[in-house]
Amino acid sequence: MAKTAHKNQLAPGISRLSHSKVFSKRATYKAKKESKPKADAAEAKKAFVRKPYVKEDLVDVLTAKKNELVQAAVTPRPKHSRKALRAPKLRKSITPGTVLIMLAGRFRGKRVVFLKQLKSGLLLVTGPFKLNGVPLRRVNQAYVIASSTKVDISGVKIDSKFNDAYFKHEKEAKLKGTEEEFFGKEAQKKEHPAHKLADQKLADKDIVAAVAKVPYLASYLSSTFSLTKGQAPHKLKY
Amino acid sequence: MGRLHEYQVVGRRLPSEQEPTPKLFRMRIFAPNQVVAKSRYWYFLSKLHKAKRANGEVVSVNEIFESQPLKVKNFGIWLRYDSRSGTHNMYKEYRETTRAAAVETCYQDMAARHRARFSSVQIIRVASVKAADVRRPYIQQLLQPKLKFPLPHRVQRPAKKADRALIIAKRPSTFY
Amino acid sequence: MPFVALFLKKLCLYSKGRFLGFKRGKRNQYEHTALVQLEDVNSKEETTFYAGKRIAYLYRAPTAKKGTNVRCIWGRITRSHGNSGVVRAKFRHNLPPSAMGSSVRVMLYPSNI
Amino acid sequence: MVQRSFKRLVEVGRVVLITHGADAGKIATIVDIVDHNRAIIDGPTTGVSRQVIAYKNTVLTDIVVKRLPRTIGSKALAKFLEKEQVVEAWQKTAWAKKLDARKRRSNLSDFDRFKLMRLKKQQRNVVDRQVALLRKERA
Repeated sequence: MAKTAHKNQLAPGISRLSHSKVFSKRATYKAKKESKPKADAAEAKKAFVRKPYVKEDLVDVLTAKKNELVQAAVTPRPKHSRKALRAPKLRKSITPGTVLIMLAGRFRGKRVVFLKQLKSGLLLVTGPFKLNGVPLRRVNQAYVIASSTKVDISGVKIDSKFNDAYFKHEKEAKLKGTEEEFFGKEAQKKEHPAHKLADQKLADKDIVAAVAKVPYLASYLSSTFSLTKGQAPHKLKY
Repeated sequence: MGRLHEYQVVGRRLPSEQEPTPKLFRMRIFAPNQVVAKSRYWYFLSKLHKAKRANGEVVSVNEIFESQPLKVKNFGIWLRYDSRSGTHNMYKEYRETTRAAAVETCYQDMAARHRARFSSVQIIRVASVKAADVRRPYIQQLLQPKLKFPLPHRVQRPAKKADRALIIAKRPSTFY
Repeated sequence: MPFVALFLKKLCLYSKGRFLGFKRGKRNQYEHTALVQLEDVNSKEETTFYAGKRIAYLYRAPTAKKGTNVRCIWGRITRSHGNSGVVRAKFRHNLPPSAMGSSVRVMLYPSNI
Repeated sequence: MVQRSFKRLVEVGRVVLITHGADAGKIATIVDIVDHNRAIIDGPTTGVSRQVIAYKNTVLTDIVVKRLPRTIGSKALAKFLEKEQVVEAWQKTAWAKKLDARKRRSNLSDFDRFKLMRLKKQQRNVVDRQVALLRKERA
């Protein structure tokens, strides 16, 4: 078997060789990729049963230079990634209550209120729905301009149930290949789940109240952002 | 060449048995830095006395700063320069705030008017001149008690390149 | 804002750029890098805002695909080019030379403001 | 001789607007003239330190501090400027107001721009209505 990094450690946990060095030494990219299904490999392992010792075998074993347990053929396995998934850092300009301008997607141009960052690093925002039709939603901060305007939501409590799992799509039953799909069964429009509607209302209530305190803020949030002629985005302040 | 500074360089011949305490020579030199100042010192000293770098030493080099760098003065500069056909002496006047600045404009002036480079110009003397003693008309005209003049043709340019427009609707007004 | 523009206000979330040509030397041309002049940008310092931004070249094709005749080549702004606000951009597929002089859309994302 | 047609002249006491460099946008006073290209300026009340500056980097304004002695010191100059109310006079000019408005405009946030748009709409509403009324009366 090819060398692994673990055999060449300077100190426990510290590899003598860099990742790229190890990669080139292992040279797994040289080995031909076998299209053997994984199940076979498992079977082969199972089939290998240690024989009871016989005298000749013992001699063989003692005189053998290589460990017979070592497999002759190298089947490259994808290396286990040691990188942990970490959420990207929140931009300094984004704090709870910041009015964000959405730059892409269905709600592009809309101005929304930032609530908090979720574990995945996505931002939890809300329109509020009543003002501009943007529901509670996750967005990537790369697709958002942080404005200097802030809605005072210090008194607003954000329900902890709004996590990444809450926004996951429910899997639909696979229609592909079935007769139903082929014969064009009327695609029925899915209703927005009632509990989410209620959640939206509850979550927005305090925010809408906070927005109403500042003159023009409500109509500001319900309007959309757009560049006009002569407005260079790099010269604008947001 | 960077901006000029004025240095005071003091040096002497190396002490010997015949001359245990040689005479010190002091010189005010205009040069971009101390290294050039020392070099120019030996250049001038070897012309004036029997001394050179091999048998001499520089005792001290220090910069002379202008005492009033925000006061305009009239400087007279006596100089000698080698033209293509011979050596000439000259007297020129400049209106500047420091001696070093006056010498710098002098070098620029010499290069512009007479194609004389730094190496062929030797500054002999620099002195601040009283208004009454100013000889040259181009300086005299600036010495009127109530001096006033217009800026007849000005094109205003934006300070930053970012503010510069490639196409403008109006011709710039150059008059005020 | 002009009076008419109020009524014709269209959602515009990109600024315009002009595809000038490819990166090149005196004799060689490198089609993998396009040069783009950004609108209202005329100094090198200003281009920093646009570094990394997505850029799209839209064009019309004779046959419709997915119900539209408009097609798009996406790219990214990689760095500035020269001192006058021109930038270099790399596209998924190199831009066709016929696109020289046409305008491209410079998106506001990925944003860092 | 000074021609009459030129309104702004380089002279001791002339207030200039600095257009380039670190002090760009500030005003200062000419204290002494070096030559046809440069002058010494000072602005003790506007945060401009005494310096030699090229006319190229300034614009002359209409304001002149009258009877200002040549090479006046900073402290005495400050007194002159306060007595003549130079800064106030400058701020009153349409030019200064325009510069100030331009600066403020460029510093407006997105929300500020929106509010400005709304207020302008309101203003337009009032003005247009009045104009329409007057037109009706005329007709």
